Amino acid sequence: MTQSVIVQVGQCGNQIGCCFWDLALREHAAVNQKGIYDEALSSFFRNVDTRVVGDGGSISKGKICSLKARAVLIDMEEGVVNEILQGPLRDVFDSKQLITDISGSGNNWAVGHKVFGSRYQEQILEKLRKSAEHCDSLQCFFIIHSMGGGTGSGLGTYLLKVLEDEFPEVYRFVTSIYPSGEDDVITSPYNSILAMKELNEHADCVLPIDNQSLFDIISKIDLMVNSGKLGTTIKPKSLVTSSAGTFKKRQKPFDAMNNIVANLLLNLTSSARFEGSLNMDLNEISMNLVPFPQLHYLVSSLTPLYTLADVNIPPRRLDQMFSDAFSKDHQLIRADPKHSLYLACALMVRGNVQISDLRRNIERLKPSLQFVSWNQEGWKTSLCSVPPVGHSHSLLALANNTCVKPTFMELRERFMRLYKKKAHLHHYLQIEGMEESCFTEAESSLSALIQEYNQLDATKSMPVEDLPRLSIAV
Amino acid sequence: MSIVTVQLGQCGNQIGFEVFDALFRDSHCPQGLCSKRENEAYQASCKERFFSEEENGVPIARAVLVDMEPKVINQTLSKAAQSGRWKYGQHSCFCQKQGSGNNWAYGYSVHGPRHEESIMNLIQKEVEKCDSLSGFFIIMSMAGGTGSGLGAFVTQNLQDQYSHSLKMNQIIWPYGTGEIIVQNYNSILTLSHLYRSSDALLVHENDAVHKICAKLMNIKQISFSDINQVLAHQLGSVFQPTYSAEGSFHYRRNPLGDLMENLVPHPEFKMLGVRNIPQMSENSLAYSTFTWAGLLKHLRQMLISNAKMEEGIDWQVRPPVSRLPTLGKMSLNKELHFNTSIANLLILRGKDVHSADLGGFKDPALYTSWLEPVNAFNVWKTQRSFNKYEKSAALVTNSQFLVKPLDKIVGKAWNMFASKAYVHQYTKFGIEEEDFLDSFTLLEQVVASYCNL
Amino acid sequence: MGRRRRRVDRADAAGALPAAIAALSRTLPGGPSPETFRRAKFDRPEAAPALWRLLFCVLSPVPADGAAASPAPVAQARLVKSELRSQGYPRGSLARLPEDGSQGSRELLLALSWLLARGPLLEQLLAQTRVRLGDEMPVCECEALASPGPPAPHVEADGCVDVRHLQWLMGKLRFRWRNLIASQQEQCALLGKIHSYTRGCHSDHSLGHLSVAEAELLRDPEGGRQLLQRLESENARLEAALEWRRRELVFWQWMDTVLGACPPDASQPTFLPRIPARGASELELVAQELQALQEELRKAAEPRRAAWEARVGGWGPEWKAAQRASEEAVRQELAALQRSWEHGGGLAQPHGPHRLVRSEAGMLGGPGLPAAKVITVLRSRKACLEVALRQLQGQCRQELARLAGALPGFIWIPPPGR
Amino acid sequence: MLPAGCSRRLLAELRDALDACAERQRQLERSLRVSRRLLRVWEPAEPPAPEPTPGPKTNEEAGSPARTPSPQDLKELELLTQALEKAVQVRKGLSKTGERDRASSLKSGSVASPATTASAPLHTSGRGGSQASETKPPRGIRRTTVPAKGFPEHRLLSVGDRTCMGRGARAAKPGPGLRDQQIAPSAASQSPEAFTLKEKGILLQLPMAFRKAASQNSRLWAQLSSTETGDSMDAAITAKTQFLHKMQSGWPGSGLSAAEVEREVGRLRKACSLLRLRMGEELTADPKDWMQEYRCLLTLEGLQAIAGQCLHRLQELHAAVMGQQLVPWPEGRLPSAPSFCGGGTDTIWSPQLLLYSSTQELQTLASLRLWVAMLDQQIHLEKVLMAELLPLVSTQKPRGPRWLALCRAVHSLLCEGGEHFLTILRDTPAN
Repeated sequence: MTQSVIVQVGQCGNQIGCCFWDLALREHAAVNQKGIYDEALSSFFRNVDTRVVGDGGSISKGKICSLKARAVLIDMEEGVVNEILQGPLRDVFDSKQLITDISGSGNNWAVGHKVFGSRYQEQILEKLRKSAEHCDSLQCFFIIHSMGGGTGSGLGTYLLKVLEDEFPEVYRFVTSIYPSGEDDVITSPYNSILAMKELNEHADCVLPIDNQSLFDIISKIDLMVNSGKLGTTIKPKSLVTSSAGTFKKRQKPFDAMNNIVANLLLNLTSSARFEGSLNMDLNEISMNLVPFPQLHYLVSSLTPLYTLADVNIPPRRLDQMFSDAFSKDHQLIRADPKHSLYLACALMVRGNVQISDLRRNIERLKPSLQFVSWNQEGWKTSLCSVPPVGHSHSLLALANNTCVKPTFMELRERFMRLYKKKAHLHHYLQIEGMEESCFTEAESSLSALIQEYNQLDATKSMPVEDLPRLSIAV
Repeated sequence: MSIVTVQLGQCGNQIGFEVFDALFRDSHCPQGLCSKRENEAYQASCKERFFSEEENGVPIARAVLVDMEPKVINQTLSKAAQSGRWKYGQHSCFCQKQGSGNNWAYGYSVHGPRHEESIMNLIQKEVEKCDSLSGFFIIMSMAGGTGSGLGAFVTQNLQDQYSHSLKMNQIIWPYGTGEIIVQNYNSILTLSHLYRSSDALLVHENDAVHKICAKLMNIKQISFSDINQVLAHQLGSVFQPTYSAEGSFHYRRNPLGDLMENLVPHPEFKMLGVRNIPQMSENSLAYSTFTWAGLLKHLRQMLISNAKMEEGIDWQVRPPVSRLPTLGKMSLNKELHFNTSIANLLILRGKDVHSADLGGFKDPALYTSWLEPVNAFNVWKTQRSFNKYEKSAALVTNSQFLVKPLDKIVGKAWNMFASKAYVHQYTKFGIEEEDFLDSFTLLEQVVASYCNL
Repeated sequence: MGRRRRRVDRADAAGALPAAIAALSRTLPGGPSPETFRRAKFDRPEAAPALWRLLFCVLSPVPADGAAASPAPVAQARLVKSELRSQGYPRGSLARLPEDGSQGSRELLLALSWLLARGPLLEQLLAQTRVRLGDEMPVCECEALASPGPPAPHVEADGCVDVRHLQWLMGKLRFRWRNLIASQQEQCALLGKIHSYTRGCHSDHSLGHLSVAEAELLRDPEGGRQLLQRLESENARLEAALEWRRRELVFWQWMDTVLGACPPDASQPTFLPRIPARGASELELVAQELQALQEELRKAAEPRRAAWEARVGGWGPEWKAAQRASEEAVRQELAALQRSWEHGGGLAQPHGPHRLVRSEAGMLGGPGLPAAKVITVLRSRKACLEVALRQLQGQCRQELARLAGALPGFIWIPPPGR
Repeated sequence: MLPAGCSRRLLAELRDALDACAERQRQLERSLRVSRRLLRVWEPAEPPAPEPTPGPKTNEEAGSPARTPSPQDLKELELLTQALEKAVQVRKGLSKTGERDRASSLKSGSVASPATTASAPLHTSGRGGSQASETKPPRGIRRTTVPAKGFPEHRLLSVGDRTCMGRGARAAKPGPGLRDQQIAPSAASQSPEAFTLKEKGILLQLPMAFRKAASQNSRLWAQLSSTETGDSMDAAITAKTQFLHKMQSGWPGSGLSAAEVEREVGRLRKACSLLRLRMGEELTADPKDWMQEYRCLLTLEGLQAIAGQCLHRLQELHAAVMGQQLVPWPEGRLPSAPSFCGGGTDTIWSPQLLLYSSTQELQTLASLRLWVAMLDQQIHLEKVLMAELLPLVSTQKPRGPRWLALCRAVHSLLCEGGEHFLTILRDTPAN
């Protein structure tokens, strides 16, 4: 089995990462009852004999001794990382996996990218190499960062290039948190658009997520829980927003939101980690969902957001899970895939669901969805037999859909509004290596991407026609 | 004679297990409805073909398991071991850590050459265990990356190294509504490569088997294991022993060779399908009786109306009155109502099998103009009943049954190819646009040739 | 010794002819009564059916096992006539005999004697029906191709066939060969086992192990008894054949008198006027090949000759000697090449049936042909044939490519070569 | 559709080839069946037609009492009964003839019926019979009683004597330590245990009568093959020549028979392929100096001359065929015998030994033989197909779909060995 390394950058990245490790441990603890270090565990954790000095203590088989996360934690402030190291997850990490600074990036992409990028390149590379050495078959780097700030956005995208050069065979999946419209960081449009160019060029897959959508989902769940209608039947800790709870007394405001993202990553990798009748490895994601190298932005949705206590679900409720996955309300980015054009769609199912359930729902939903003319049956499916903790089943839908375009256009608008006034520009241009062309190039890169989506959208209303084929003489 | 099975990829390994289990269970079923002696001979014949004996008496499947990731193989091995009836050889699997990612090119151009030696060594070891090797049975899907890409690579290698041994590829045709997005690309690459290196392509369509599970077997929530069991039943009904000739009580020595000689001598027509009758859940079976006349009447109509199962047969379809050979590609938009055969092999198992009247299958109107029924139709029989069915019939057909699905796959792949979507994923591993074009050309020809019967 | 025998012969002179004829009839298949020969001398019709039958047995391409039912007299007579004719039998009278098999015993006796006189007929017949005790493998293809009997008569499909039908049959043929190879491999594996399991069991030290037939006679005593009977009757025939050799002189002297009693055979045979297309086209096929070959050689040689002449114009006499040496060497080389097909000489290729004996590596060296040697010969032969086949295919490819080139509007896409 | 003449010829050729293959397969199947049976368990007493596969299936199975025997079952049963009866008769007959000899030395070792010997203990004195036959003069072999008497007295040396078997060579002679068991087929209970060849094959021994007959057989064959000549034989050869001469008189023919034409054409065909091969070698060779260049030239010219001679010879044959209306390759005989191995013209009638060292070597040898035969046939078919099909392709006028279809099929048959096929695309995409 293969391994993945999580690279969490910046405040947001580290907070989400922290949630992820918490959930991952919980999930494996639920599945792995015997305490044996198995293949599934090995994909995100090393088993280390702590008595051995240095890091020669990796154990490949047998009892679990001490699990270490396959992770690299990077932040240019100390706060969040320190908090993690003092928290309940402290044993999962060791100091060799951390890179911190004290100055922070000041919400400036250029500081993160150019200044810290070159300053920490060697150090980062060394940590990455180390983490890679611990894997016998490294398949994927998951980068978690935000787009609006300075460190996650700037240094996070800098990292992408470093990874591409150093590990060209290893996939780079990026989970990017996009700023909402009323973001409190004034320069976030600049940072995002500069980061977008890097994502365009150096990522294999990007899972864009925006804070607003996460917030809306949480509000909705809260509403449902508090309305009392469902309250009595909801299983404790079955919420997609629940954290482990065992470690913490009170949740912080962002914790619920971060948990959703952490769940996304768990579900994304579950079919690669656990058994199932239709496996889906990580390398199948980009193979199936990325028809053209640039169009690698995947809109994701997780259902159900909660599960009723009654585990023996009748088919209708199972079908509801599939319907929800395509609704606007369940997307992790503000987008409406149903009214946009699908290039490709993956349904990753976990738990007690069979192929016939999957086929039935595809047939049922297909008429209401629009697919690009050359990919009318653009479905990728997987069945993993291990459900998420506390659930009987779950679905992660990944869509390569033109519905991401509005987010990008809005971003560009906000950028243009600032850029026309040249507001705050000097903060960037004073950094060595930054020039105005960086902005124009980033803008045209984004425009080109939007243009590609436009062209695809233009085909939406056209009738689907077969193209003339090779003509056989006889 | 023995057959060495090569199970490739998740699909191939899952099906392979069910096939061996079905074969073993049928041959050890005490309810063969025949004499003890005959049962023993049947068992021995089945065993020689598909199992070799280990010292402690547990039969070992003549199989090589290949996958590029370990999960499925581990699962398959332990399932077989748990059955306690038979098992896989201790050193007969090959797996790696990282799969082919649904990329045919990765399976064919990266995994293939990289692991060629190890895989071929495993196969050779299995071959050496056979006193006499009839050929290879290669189970794979054509949609994914390992089964399809590596499968095509391995088949080609078998063709090079064992040129005189027979190669039959059991291919799983993906769901029409898509299970893998690049399935049409992977499929055309697989099919075109196998057309060059394999002797026969035995095709099972997921959609058809799925429907059988739903309609005939009455399964509500259909799992892959259900689907694979139906498939294994169909394969078993073809490859379990039958008498070598009319009136003989020797079992056929080389079913693979005889089947191929009867069905796939023409290089342009290598696609085979299996139809079974009756097929039903064990519960219903207890309340049903059958006559040969009834079974064969239905089976014949299934053949000519291209129905995949007994339910929903179109009884309006009749053989054409006069069959003028046509030239020039027949329009596919025009419904191909009547399914013209090139050749058919009928396999009858069970009570009073000699009394079955086969006249309906010997009608020249069923066949292409250039083959007489005497050349185009064959029947195998045995009195020993199969898998608890007192009487059962299987039909292996080389006919137009697959033209439409094939044409669809080629068409969809062509549409995608015209927009250049996903092509970069293939060129990355050395499969160029030229290779795609070669594949399209070959398969368009196959479609045209089948249309022009 | 010779003198002593001659005296014995003379002493036996009176009984010598009957003894010779008796030996002959004991050797021949079916053991015709000696009386038949005597009657045939006087052209008595009652001897005719037996002789037709005998000649049929002798001439039939299928070894007469006796198992196969002999065909009707008319069919027998036809085959005898046509076979004799094709072998060049010189007397026309035979052709005029009625085909119901009722007459012509003297003519038939002459024919039989003609066959006997021409070559080792008896030996051939004995060899054909030989009891095979060992596991045999012919090391050349002479025998194998003669073995399948006359093809079963086919209901020839009237008129025309689709070329796809030919492709179908061609494919079928390929599968049959492959099945044959697979079966043959199995046979070898089983033989190998039987031989090694019975090592040391054979009384004949040069063999060492049992053959299938020998093991089978132990396993199935009933069959073994029959085998022994056949072996002994063969021994009797062999002894008769040896006796015939000693006594045949007197038979030939007698045949002189039979021939003398015949009316002269004046007319030329006038039967079987039809020439099947096959015979002539067979010749044409070879002729075409040879012509094509000659043409290719001419095309290759002529420009070389011209270039050569231009170059060596002024070379001196010392060159002449070398030139002569070369010419002589080439002449000898080509003569050897020519010999290889003319009289079967040159290539000392193993030939005929061989009994398989398993012998440990390194123990080889006894009397017998090592398999490795045969393998070498066969390998090179296979290579030759493959080259020849590829050449023919290449020739066809060129021809078709030429046709394709002359046809606009179409693109020919050959199957991708790997 | 191909023209009728062409169809007929090609069909006939292909069917001949198919039949020849099928016949070989049948022969092979037969001998395989015997070999396989040998390697299975040797039952002490097997029915006369011991088959691996089901025999009659009527009364054996209590599990299906409702089944009535089918006509096929009955037929099979009847055949079996007949075979049994026949076997019993043969045994009785044999034992009768054998009794006379046996009676003198053997009282209770009767083989007459199963009942009498079923419980009879093993008789070591049974050796008496075989010993007697052993000491008889060789002349005795021709006595008709021999087959019954001494046969098959040595089937399996008893296990207890295995130590004496140390060297296989010695086992040939039954020494004093060996007990020769009487195992008549009807007295199988004397050797009750079943065994396989693998376990006890090494203890098998051929019966004396058989050994004698076999050695006599090989001696006789050797004599027949020996070319020793005596005066009388010389005289016989002269007499035969004279006889042939007299027969020939009055026959005006050229002396070429159809069979000779066949042989001659076969020779020329072989010549042609050898010449072509030599030419290929010469054309691909890379002459290093002028001397080699010159030799190459001479060789090519020489080959050309030989080809000319062959062609001339062929024309003579053709004339002979036409002039005399000879019918080489009459219907019903394989015309495709191109093989003519070129091996020994001197005839050795008895089989020689072929020594192999491993199963693999034997397999290589066998498959090579088949390859060669197959290639021979392929080449022959290729030529026939070329002769029939190429003219069709190059002369047929209307170059429509039919012609294109023919081209495709012909290309596959002639250029790809029938295994692959080409595609013809229209240059302009259809609407």
